[in-house]
Amino acid sequence: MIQALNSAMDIKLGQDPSVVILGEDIGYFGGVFRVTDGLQRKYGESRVLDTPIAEGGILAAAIGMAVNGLRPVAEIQFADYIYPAYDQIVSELARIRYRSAGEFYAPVTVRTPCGGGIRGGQTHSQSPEALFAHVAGLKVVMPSNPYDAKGLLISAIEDDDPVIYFEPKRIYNGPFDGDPHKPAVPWSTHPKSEVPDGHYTVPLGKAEIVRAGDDLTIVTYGTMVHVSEAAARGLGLDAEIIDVRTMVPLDSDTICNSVARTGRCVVVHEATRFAGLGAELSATIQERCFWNLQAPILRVAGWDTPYPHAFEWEYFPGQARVAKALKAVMEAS
Amino acid sequence: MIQALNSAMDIKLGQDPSVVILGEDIGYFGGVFRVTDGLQRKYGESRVLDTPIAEGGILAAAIGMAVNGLRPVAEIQFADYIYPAYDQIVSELARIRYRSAGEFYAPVTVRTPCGGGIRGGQTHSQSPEALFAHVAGLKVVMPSNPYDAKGLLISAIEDDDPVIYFEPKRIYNGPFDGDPHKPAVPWSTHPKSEVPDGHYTVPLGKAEIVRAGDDLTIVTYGTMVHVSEAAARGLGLDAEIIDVRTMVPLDSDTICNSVARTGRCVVVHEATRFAGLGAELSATIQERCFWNLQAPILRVAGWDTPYPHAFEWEYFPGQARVAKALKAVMEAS
Amino acid sequence: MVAQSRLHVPKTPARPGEAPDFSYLKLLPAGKIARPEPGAPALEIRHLSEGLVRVLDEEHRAVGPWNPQLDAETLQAALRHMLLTRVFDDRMQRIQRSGKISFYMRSFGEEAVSVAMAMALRPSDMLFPSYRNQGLYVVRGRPILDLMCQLLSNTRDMCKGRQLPVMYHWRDGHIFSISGNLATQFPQAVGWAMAAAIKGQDAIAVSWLGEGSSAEADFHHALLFASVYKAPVILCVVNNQWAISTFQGHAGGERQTFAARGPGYGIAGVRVDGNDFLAVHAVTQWAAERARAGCGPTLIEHVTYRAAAHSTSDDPARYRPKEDYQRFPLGDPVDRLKNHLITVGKWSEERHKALTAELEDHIAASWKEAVRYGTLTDPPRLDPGLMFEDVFKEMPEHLRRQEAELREEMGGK
Amino acid sequence: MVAQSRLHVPKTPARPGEAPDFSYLKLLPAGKIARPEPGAPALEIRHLSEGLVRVLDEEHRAVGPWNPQLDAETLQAALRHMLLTRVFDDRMQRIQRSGKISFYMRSFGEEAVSVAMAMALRPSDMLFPSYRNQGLYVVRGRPILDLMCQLLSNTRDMCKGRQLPVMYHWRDGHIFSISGNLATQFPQAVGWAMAAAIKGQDAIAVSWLGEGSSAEADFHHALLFASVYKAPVILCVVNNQWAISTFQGHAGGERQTFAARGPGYGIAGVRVDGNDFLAVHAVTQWAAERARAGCGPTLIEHVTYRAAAHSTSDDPARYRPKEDYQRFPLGDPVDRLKNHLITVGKWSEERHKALTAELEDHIAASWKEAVRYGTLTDPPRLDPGLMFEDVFKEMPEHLRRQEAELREEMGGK
Ligand SMILES: Cc1ncc(C[n+]2csc(CCOP(=O)(O)OP(=O)(O)O)c2C)c(N)n1
Ligand SMILES: Cc1ncc(C[n+]2csc(CCOP(=O)(O)OP(=O)(O)O)c2C)c(N)n1
Ligand SMILES: [Mg+2]
Ligand SMILES: [Mg+2]
Repeated sequence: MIQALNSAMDIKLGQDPSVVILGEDIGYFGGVFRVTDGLQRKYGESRVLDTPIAEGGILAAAIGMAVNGLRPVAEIQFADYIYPAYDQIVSELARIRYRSAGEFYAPVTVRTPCGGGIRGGQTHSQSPEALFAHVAGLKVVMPSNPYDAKGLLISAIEDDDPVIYFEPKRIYNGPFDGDPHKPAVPWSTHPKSEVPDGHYTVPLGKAEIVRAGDDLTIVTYGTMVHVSEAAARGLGLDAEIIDVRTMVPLDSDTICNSVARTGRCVVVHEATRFAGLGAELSATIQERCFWNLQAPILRVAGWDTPYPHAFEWEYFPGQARVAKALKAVMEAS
Repeated sequence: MIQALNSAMDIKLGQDPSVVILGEDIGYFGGVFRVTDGLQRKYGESRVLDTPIAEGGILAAAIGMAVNGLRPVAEIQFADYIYPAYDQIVSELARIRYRSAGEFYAPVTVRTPCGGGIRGGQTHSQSPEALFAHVAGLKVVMPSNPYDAKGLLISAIEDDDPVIYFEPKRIYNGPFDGDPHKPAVPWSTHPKSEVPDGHYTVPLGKAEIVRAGDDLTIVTYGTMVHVSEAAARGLGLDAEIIDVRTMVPLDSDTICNSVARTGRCVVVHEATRFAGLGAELSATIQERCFWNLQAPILRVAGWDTPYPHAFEWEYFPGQARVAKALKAVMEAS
Repeated sequence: MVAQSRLHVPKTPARPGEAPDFSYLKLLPAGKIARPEPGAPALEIRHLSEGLVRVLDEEHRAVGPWNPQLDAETLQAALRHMLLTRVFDDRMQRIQRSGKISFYMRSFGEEAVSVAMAMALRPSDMLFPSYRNQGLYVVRGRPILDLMCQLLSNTRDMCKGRQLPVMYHWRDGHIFSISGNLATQFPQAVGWAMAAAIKGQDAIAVSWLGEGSSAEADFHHALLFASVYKAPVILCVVNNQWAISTFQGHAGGERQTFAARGPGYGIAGVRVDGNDFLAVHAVTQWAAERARAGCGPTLIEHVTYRAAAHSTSDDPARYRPKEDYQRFPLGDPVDRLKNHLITVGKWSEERHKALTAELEDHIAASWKEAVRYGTLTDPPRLDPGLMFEDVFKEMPEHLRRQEAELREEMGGK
Repeated sequence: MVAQSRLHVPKTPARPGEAPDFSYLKLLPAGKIARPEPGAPALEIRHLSEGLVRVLDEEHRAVGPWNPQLDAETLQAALRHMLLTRVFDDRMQRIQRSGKISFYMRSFGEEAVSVAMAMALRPSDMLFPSYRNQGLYVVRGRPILDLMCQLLSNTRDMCKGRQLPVMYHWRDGHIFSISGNLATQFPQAVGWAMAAAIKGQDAIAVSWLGEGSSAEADFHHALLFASVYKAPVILCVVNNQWAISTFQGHAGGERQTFAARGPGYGIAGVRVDGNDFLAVHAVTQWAAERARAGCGPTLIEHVTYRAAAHSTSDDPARYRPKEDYQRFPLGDPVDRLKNHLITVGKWSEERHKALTAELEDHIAASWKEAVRYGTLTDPPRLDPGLMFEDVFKEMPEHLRRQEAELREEMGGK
């Protein structure tokens, strides 16, 4: 996935002179997760900028650059550190087109690694997507595999609206089924690791049915796509698994059509449960599929606590937690 | 309501030498909404502090003061301006007790006026409660009348956990049924405007059934309590109306017991709909009351746009929008 | 507890009932401060950040090394711009009370800041204003009619009804959209200037905020990024002494000038008499030349006074003395330029009266036309469906659904 | 586009493959800088913010007006504290590779900053550290065993398993909880100090952050609030030249010292040789006396070097030259104090060897005991139910439900 993301930026930097990249340690060093490795050497210090450690300043500068015709891709080193930039994102980035009636707009892409599973503790593990999905004017994206990662990032950079692009860091180097005791598997073992070298896009606003099935619908995204697949497999369920991919704008038709058909649904994400994106997914599905539902829609999520260092795997919604919900939804009647 | 809030702070400043109040224009001037009027004259410049215009600095200072044994009440002049303080609230205030295993904690109350209906446009009208409700470690409160306002604010100040206290500014001076063309009514016309002079509390974490009824349950808070009552009355419905009052921790038992009984539910708030608190309420109720539901739970909320100056009343979820949902839920079968 | 308190609280020199007191203001006579080369190293010209650049002296003459030597036509044009701004402000203030517009903010007493700077800059320079820079639109020639339509949120509103009055924008005039959130534009201007440097443009960026707003984090981000990347930008703190009810001491002005923050970050700082058109013009030229030459950013502090209420929602009688503006040591920017022109024989009371009358007529006529396009209370009215546009470039499904719901709610309108 | 770019990008003096280059460092010989009264007005002592306070000269003698005149016992205790800190760091660094702890950060090369300051302050002064201030706990006497148990997230972990290694806290030792979010502690320390002033306490607050972190908004909030309310606080920028891979020029160090930000806000700034125990001790005493006397805050810039990797997740060979620390002009803080003591006849290589061996044994013994309380990989283990405590003072219903769910998930454990 790291190479796929790097390739997306490499291609856009090469194709479009207005694309610039900025962030902490992203230039000479290539980023703490190496996602921007080699780009400064290739495109120079004026297009791949190391910045001061000021997330608020990074976003403000990116907005100003965008207003002057550039297409900045800003990296926030960890999603847990995006809050100092929250005002510039919520009060400015999200609303410049609106308040200027379209005269000004800021096509900024904000890339940031999210999620746990790397022993990062409470400040290197957060999944704050809901805090952006609630804000009108932002597109919110999270890929679950290398192919989508590259295609969605290219779409995000080419999009004229601001995009908050979350990268589940636990699956940077390979898919993860939720069992930390198994040896790590590389992406090469996964079909979606086939990434074309050149330019291609995966459209924003389209969910993907990663597995068709009839028993129930699992709506999820990011790392949890893989955990959900494993959990359903483990129970021998013929689950339809939908990777949301773009949270805003949400592809509610793909989701609701599936649930209307299966009549059963579990929503899965890693973020804390209360007022998380799962609540929106559950509420929307319930409104539109109520008469088809044969069981309550259940949510599987992280607990409503900070992400604790020593209890990472008790916090993480692993296969056991997902399986319990799947069983409950299948048995309900 | 303004006098009730002022009285709550006056009483706590008088009772407890550790209580201090800080914010922009709150001291000599008494606040742009006069909520802190007279307090600096009475308690001095060291306990009622005018601050620089730096919401992030205000919160950080309040946290430091709290760690040194004070009980700061910080005012953010408008909820729309709370984002510069978001990092100190989310990354610090919410987690100091947790990360220090209880050795340190910061009993800070953050007061801030929210909501529209005063022609404030996109930056004086927001209702960002969901952005705080999703964050583990924060209590989130919004009163709908003077009696609760005083009792809840005293509880918030006395609480040893951080509380984000939202004040629906449209009902500062009187209840509002959603019709801007009617002459404004003063609080004196409302039963809940009877506010005892002395110390009393309304407990955090307890919703209130403001009207008992059998037809359906309306779950709401803040200004929308009044709009919902009027809408139900207008339709001659025997609605049970629940004022959430405390969003975190949520009194889900009171809510779910009601819906389990009525079998029908509409959730109403002014904030934008997508991933708003209404989504959490709907999802929770659906999970716990699924087998009792005779109709889908519907949400009534502000649109998923910024709050537009000229279209304030088309944005605001008034009686028409609420009534439409009530009808739909009653007719569904 | 208060008894034993040792907390220092900034002093406010005078409150209602007390006599205005400006003894705290560090002043210098006109012409006293040297004018270094615009390329001078920031740390060698710190005196500029703690002194006060002034050109107009007590006898209304232009004196000293900062005298921009502008011809009479230019100064007459400047006077016209400042006067138009003021007449416009006055009229809108009065009209707001009628309820036809919901809110207004005047720049009364600060007209020289915007007018002199806009005149000293190039039309292609990008401006990131606060809500108190009306003069910029006037100088750059935006028809008053357009501004009025914005104030009215009417069918010709440039903001399509979405913004509070005064929150203008003008892409073709190179003026950015005003935010209701203080200070956010400051670091954005730096980012714009960084992009200009990256693209090799000649244009520079200029931004303004109030001294109270300089407390916000964005002020720090702006100075820091401007310093690190030597961005071609001019950053202005308009120190009008008040932030609503709060005196500038609460923003740090009690200990040090605001311009002195610049040298702290290694960038040039200049403190200027903000009510002296000639001084502001000269300092702007100097800073613009510095920025364009790649010698880096400048932080300018304009010492001026908020002569009016903060906004139509504010009543200064609650927190500051009456007659304060009349006693402000730096006088009134319009009067001072007018007196200078009269002193040099290029203006007269008669011409001034005539100009004022002409401008008042212009404003009255513009208003007459503006209200024909609707007011907040009277038709014609913008289509509320506009509320759902421009949230995104293309309207997504969920907003199309919501627009349909609204139209149904409005009875299929 | 790159071709025509005029954007200034701060220079990094040397990268891998190049020879270390410290020519950018503005230095001064020891003893050369005057020591004003601690009560001196901030703007009259700016030279302190752009100079460099040093006491130990090239011959390892203590010279000049800042010499704190400490007795041999104190200096020997200091050496012991610094050495213990270093030996502890080294051992934990090696152990992290074994997987028993997940992560570690050393303060190697910066020991004098924490040790000298902690020794110059009163035990009741409240400390708001960054993650590179291990010496504070050592001086204040927190048993190494307790720190190790935190690193191990074991059954004796002061953080109950919730925090990354190194994110200590110690209420009874008056040391605040460390945040993973940079700079947030800086303005909190100012708030604590404001409360101290309000309550009339004698204690002052002290906070530290790295030069890279000084770019965050919280740095500005801290200086501004400290200036406005004259808070009794000492704010320290530990300029160890690097922020992970990023050179201090990217934080503004190319244009001006970090200490000079102080005078920009009207508060005292002092730049000190951070590897000179005596200089740091003297400057701390000066600033503490100033704060306690109500003369206001001080911003101290410690010029030092991050001798080790940023953390166990980092490899500096990727971005800076090898052997750089050996060439750092300010040397090594432990060696310098040791050589000073030897020069004045109060220490010897033998005693140093013996002390080192003693401390290594102490660390080894503490580790032996610490692992008995469990490690990240081996039992005993904390009850995961602790995850749900301290989110709030009392556990609310929804967390009780979630804890029950978890216990079921864990098979009723
Ligand atoms: C982030 C933010 N905080 C608070 C406010 C409320 N507010 C609007 S104007 C103002 C005072 C600003 O004073 P100053 O910066 O000096 O500008 P002036 O009005 O004097 O021109 C305040 C506090 C706001 N608009 N945005
Ligand atoms: C708000 C925030 N942004 C980014 C990070 C990631 N990060 C951790 S340490 C570090 C470098 C800090 O450098 P400096 O402040 O100089 O301290 P040093 O490590 O040199 O002691 C960064 C960028 C963070 N922890 N918090
Ligand atoms: Mg002002
Ligand atoms: Mg550093």
